[in-house]
Amino acid sequence: MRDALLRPRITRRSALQMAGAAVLPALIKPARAAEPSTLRVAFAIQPATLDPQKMRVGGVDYNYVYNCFSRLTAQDPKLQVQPDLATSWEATEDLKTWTFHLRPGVKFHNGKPFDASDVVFTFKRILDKDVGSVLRVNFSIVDSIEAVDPLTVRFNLSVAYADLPAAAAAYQAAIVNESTLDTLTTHPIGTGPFKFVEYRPGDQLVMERNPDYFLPGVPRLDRVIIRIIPEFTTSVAALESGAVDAVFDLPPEHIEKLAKSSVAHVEEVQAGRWQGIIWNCEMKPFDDSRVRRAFNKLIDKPAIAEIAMFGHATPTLTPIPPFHPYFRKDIPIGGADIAGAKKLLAEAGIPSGWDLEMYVPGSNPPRERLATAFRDAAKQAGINVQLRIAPPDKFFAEMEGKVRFSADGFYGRATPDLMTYSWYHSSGSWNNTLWHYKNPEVDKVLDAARATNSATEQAKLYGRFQEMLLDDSPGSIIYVQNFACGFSNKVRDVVVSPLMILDFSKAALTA
Amino acid sequence: MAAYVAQRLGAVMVIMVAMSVLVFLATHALPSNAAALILGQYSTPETQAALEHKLGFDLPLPVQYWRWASHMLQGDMGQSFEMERPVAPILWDAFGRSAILAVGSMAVVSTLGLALGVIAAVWRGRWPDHAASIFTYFGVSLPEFYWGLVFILLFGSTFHLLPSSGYANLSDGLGGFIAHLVLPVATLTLTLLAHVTRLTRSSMMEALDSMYVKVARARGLPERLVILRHALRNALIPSITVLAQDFGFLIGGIVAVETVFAYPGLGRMLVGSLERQDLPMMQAAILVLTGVYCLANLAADLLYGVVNPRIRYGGSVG
Amino acid sequence: MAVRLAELTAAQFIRRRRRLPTSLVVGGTIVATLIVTAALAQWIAPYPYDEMHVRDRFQPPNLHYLAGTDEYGRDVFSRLLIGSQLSLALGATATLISMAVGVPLGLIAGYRRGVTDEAIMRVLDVMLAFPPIMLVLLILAVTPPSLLKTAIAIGVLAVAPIARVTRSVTLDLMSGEFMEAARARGERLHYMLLRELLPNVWPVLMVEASLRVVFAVLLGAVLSFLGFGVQPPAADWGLMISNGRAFVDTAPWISLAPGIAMSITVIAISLVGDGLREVLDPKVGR
Amino acid sequence: MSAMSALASPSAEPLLEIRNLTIRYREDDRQVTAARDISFALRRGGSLAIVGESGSGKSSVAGAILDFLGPTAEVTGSMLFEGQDIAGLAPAQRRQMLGWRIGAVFQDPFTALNPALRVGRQIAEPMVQHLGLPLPEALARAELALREMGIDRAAEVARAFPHQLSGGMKQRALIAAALACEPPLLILDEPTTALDVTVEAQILRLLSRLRREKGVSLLFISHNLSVVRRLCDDVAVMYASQLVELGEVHRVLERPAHPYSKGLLASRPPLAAASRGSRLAAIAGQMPTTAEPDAGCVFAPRCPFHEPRCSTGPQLLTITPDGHRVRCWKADALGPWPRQQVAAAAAPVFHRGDALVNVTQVSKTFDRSGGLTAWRLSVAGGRPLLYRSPKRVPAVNDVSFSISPGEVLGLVGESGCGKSTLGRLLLQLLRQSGGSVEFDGADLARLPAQALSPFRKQAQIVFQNVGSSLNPRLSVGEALDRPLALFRLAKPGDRTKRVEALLDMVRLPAAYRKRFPHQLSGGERQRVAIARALATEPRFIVCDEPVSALDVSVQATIVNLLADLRDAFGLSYLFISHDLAVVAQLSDRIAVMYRGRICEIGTAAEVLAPPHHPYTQMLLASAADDEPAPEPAAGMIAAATPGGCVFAARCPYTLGAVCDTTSPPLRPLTASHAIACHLDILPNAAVPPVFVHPDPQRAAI
Repeated sequence: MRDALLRPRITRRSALQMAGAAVLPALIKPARAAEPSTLRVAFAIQPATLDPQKMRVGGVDYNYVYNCFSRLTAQDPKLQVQPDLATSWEATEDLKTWTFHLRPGVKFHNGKPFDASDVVFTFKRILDKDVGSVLRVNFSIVDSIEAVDPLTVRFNLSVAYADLPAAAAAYQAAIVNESTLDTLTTHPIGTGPFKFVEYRPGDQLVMERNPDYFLPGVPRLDRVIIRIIPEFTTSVAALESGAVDAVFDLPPEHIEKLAKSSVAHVEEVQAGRWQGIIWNCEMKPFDDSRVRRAFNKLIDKPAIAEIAMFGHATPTLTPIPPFHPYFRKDIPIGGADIAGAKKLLAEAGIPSGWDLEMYVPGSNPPRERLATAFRDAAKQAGINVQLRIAPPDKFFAEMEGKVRFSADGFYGRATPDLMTYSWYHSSGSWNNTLWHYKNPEVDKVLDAARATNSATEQAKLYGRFQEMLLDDSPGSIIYVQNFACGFSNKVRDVVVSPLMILDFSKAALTA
Repeated sequence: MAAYVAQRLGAVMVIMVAMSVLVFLATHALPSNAAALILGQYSTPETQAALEHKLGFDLPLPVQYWRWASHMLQGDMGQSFEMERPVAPILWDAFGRSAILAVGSMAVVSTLGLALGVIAAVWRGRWPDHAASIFTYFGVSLPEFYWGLVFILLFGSTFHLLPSSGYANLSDGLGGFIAHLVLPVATLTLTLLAHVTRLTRSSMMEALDSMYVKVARARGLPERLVILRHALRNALIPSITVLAQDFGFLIGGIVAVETVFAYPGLGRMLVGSLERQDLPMMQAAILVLTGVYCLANLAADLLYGVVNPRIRYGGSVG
Repeated sequence: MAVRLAELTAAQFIRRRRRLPTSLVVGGTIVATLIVTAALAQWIAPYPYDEMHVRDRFQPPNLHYLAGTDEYGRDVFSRLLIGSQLSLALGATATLISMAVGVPLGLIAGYRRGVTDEAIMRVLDVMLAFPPIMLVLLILAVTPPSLLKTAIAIGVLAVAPIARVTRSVTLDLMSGEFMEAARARGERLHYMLLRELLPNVWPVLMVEASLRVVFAVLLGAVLSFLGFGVQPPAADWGLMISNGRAFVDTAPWISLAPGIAMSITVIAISLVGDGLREVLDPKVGR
Repeated sequence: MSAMSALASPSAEPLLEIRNLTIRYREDDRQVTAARDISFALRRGGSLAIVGESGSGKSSVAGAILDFLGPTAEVTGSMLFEGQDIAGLAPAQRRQMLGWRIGAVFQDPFTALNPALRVGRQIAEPMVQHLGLPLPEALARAELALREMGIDRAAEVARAFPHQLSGGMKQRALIAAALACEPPLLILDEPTTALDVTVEAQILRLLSRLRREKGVSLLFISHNLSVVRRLCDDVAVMYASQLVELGEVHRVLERPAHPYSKGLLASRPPLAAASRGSRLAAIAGQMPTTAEPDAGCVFAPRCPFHEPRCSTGPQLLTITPDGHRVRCWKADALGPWPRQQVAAAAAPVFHRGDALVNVTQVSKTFDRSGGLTAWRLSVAGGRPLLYRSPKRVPAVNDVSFSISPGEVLGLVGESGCGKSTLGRLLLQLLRQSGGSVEFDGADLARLPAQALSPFRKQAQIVFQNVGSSLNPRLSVGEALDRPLALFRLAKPGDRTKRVEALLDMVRLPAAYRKRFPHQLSGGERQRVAIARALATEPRFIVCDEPVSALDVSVQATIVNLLADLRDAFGLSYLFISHDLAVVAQLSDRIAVMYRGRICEIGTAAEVLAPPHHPYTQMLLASAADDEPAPEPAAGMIAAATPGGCVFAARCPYTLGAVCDTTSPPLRPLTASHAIACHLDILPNAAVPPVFVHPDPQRAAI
């Protein structure tokens, strides 16, 4: 079942990858002596900050952290939790005490050895209000954290929590060293496969091979350069002309052209990143469930997915993506029911010709198309939607959670709990930012799901959850977007993860 | 001449002060809450207030201005809210790259524009004139970013002749350095050329129709000398002012062109900081760009004074 | 002063009576056509500008969709027509705003001279000291975008140049003896400005206005490109280009059509400006 | 003998011979003929003037010789220069002759020098080009050439840029450049028209000397017959693209044969006080721009001697027995040009006591660097950081006079002397810096601007510049209607009638109401401007150079019109002009102004007759200069010492210290005549003695 994570038609990775780890180091080494291999990858936006704990937006920031830092745990492309700096972990029966055993002999890029104190420091930093890490909420269940010995760390939780190892794989939980805090934003020091070399804002971020990386045989590349190219027309042209070797996160409108290219190709995976429409359930008229139901009826998810993403997306019910084993395939996603929506609106006393402002964070054509497509549907139901497109940062700082109606989208989270709890539990932080949805039944289901270690139990609970939200959902999760990247045909063995990470540690370039 | 220089310098100083006040007020009128922006989604009113105090946002505006302006004068542009890095090194880095682009474009625009203008004026009403005017008409008929896209498609994507994005360090080789500049410079040139060409054409025509050119012809000078020594020398004087004006348009063009060509310069930095409401970055970028424009105008004024003997040699003889 | 009227040679005599310049005729015809089509866009357009035909997405130009369809299956030609309203309205509104402020300022500065003149001109100097795009970006970054605000921002930008042109023409006219004759009659300020000066400033302002419209249309497009312009699904040409640029390889007509439309418009307005200039100053044209 | 020189003579080969020169301008489908079948010859060392009014085609002839007419001109006929037909040469060869074989000097010295090149360089240019001299040597020679032009500080002038020189100095430099390669022919196209009368006289003397010393031949283009007399042997008169008369200069000026020549000479006012009844002879109508000579004599429509026969066929240029050429079949039978005379009104007597306008010690100082720009940031230490640059220019300085009702006061002076400023002070278009202006007993300075309305109605102004005196956007009717509406002088229904009456007063047809200024000729515009001034029914009109921009024949009709109106309505004028003869024609009294001060004032007869103020004498001498006299050293933009006599720096009679330090007061000689001068014995001759070289210390160039 979990194999469905990767859509088979897309990937063109071969058996070479499997054999690679054993054979390739020997093959590559002489070549590298002759000419350092540099992989240049284009990102559309520049890293906002180099401080892992302070990162707020995914994309380039996460990728930089992924390649320069390590976390306690990591998630593989199948979303399975794997060892990183922690080699193993276990929890007490009540799931309230977790112990992580650390990898010995790991060194930071500046030569300092890594030990449990770094983990303690990092998590204390995450929990520090003044740092303002977005991860603080996820870890607010942590009562205390202690270094049992240099290679053992213990987390004491206030509640039972089964997903702590997955939560520790968050990029904001990248382990930093206290002594390098001063230069964290200018010259960060991590333990990852690549060392930070330099960052010229607006231009590029250069990383080089970490020869002391704790996994053998990696990385194979000498350098990775993250080039900032805001225009995809430009970056695609650069890929075709060989000026860059990869383009991160191609928008759907650029996939088709590159798919036909003779020098480059597209690798596309289904990802958990979702986009949808948000209404604030505490604001009129969305406090009326009839209006919420009417809006749900207006939305033709497959049609919008087609318009917004040209088919490079899958309609979904909740943030749990359709390729997830807990996704309820038996619940029909359905199309638009304009007549039904009209009837409900009339019942709720919404007049025809109602003007509604819809705020949309810009710089994201799919999201703008989503909003435009919705506007078209709403028009048929007699609602005049005016789009208000704002610069994303302005939107997130000033509008998100403050306006009654908006389009929005979030990166996929690693576990069903992380996907849902914050958004739908009445104490959830995103819930209280976005739509203020209060449903004691839902709270009960979510609390139960996070306190059990049994997969069947969780599947049942999350299935129930998806059913409950079908009609009365506070905002509509319309689809999950595929994650597609362009690669030069020279590039081998970049791991494209549905978590929107390009793992360059095993990557190589052929002549 | 000394009085002229002093007067121009004084004017520039006054304008810079006025501008810095305007920039300061305008950016402080931004409704966004800087502290909330820095602290992110999980900030509390207390942490915001504490940060506002730390940043001095709770002080009266004149005091804030004074702090900000005096820091600016010392070259301290503050910390980027977003990157938490000092603005100055990032800014000057980007500035240097933009300056290369700007100087390159101005050099091409001025030589090509003057040459085209002179050619059009000398052969007025004939095919070189028409060709020049059609060329320049097309150049200005579309905004920079459009030409940029066309160029990328033609030279970068279709023919793979030139790099369509980015910037190469001079230390990495002259070829790459120049190759990366060709398309952005060509784009900027195309859109700026018309102004210079047309003005040079009309001032050149005015010069060619002038009495002193008639008199120079009456001295039996060959037409080449009449054009180069007599007409051009005078026609160039107004072109200097136009080039300075164009520098302002160039700054606008650079913002768009840097975005299209992924050129890591000041213009892109400015747009980014505006989008992210990164106050210190924004203020510094605007102030520097405006200051550069002022200085360009000052330079043009001074150059104008140097080439124009009326200003250089003020009074009458005797 | 004993300077006589320059002897009017026969060649100049001929020149004075030349027919309308070709540029003015051609440009004027195109501009007039554009204005008429823009005004009648709602009736000419084959489809509503925001009507989606999802099944007909990315259709190249054909008989049903004269300029093809875009990524939503909307008719590019219809959007072009509606877009001409926005682009021309932006150009016209911005220019009107700058004229409404700049012309009176220039007239008063030129007429009053002295301290009034100085005060006005120094303020304008400060405005001119900003690189053109900076002012607009600043205004638009401060507040959410709208067409009117874009127009105001671009209009504000042109106040200083318009006021300067008006002033310099006014100063020229002030040396005209008909102005002194009017003062010798004791005419009031409003008569001097509106009846004696304005009709004479007007032709030069028309030339300047044509420049400003062009500038506004282009700057509007740049702002749309940078994301500070009008809001979708409005069909402003700049926004159409900006949105279409992602499909420039696969569906070039989406960005090409508004590009060509804008190019034609800008060239036509420039031609009108040049033609007017030629009429005013025969030297330039030849 | 000299008359023969103007013709193609088989014996002595002329330097320049023009045969059947015809010039046409074509553009699109239209065509205008600028010169038609022109033939004349200029002997070596001779000098020929081509005289005519604006648009007569005289400049086109010069342009054709210089190959300056451009692609729209079509030139036929032959131009033999030194025996070679230059019309057939390639453009480059013709260009090569310029500056080397043919020098040229043009009308406006203010624009003829390249502002970006040093003067010496521009003089040296032709020597480098044609004589192959290295630049330094050419520059050295340029300096010598400037010295030859009578410039003292030649080295300094050679290094100067044009804007640093006065008009006369520029023209000297241009002549030096034209003569640098010592060409045998010098073409002068109105070389003195843009200059002040005293400077004009100096330039003419210079040219006369150069001609004598260097033997250069002159082709002199001018509209001014009296200027021609001083320099030329022969004169050719052009009218409507035709040569109408050609002959020896004294013969043409003293006994003109063609009616047009007669009219042109007659319309020039004499330099003498005129009686109230006298009027100038005038040529009615205006020159046609597209006359076809095949239909008959081109002058016939304006000719008082016109008969039906004149219009039947083309007029031929016939030779009179004394070698004169005239294009008029009845030239032998013509009498003098008819002179208009008005019933001589008794010379009015004016009483100082009941003055209409009374000006007392009025002064006006312009702050040339007005406004905020006057504030300078000081870079030098010791001064306050901000200071105001002191650039105060006195334009009118302590002037007093009065004008009685019905009286005309003429005001004469050169450009920049403050006469126009004075006129505007009288009308309160400028406010005086000191002194008082009274009108009809009321002190205007004390009235606020709003209260001036009754005064504005009674005092009006007519301007010089016919190009800008009327608002180009208003029709004649609108322009004349406005004062009527403003002062409510006629009921709205009657205003059209009143406008037509005003047009009739200035002898324009009522239909002109609908015309716009660009549809009028210069003379017609000036009539409309006069009508506009008359519309308010004023008692006093300032006429600020009302005829200076007009051709001689038109000038006469306007002067006559002003005289008629004065007599008809009992108007008072302040008649401002640089032209003493025109002023004398119209004025009861004359005031002479120099540098903001009145140096002489008296009745017209008193001012024109000795004794004179030295400056008046200089003006008279320049205007009446018949014979080439030795020119004075160039002293053109002398700065007056503050506090001293304003004329001291140029005065040939300066007494030294007293003139430099003390400003002379106006000293009454008679009840009506006063002169501001320290001299006890004032110059007593109309023609000056040999001009004494002024004190070299002060002789500014």
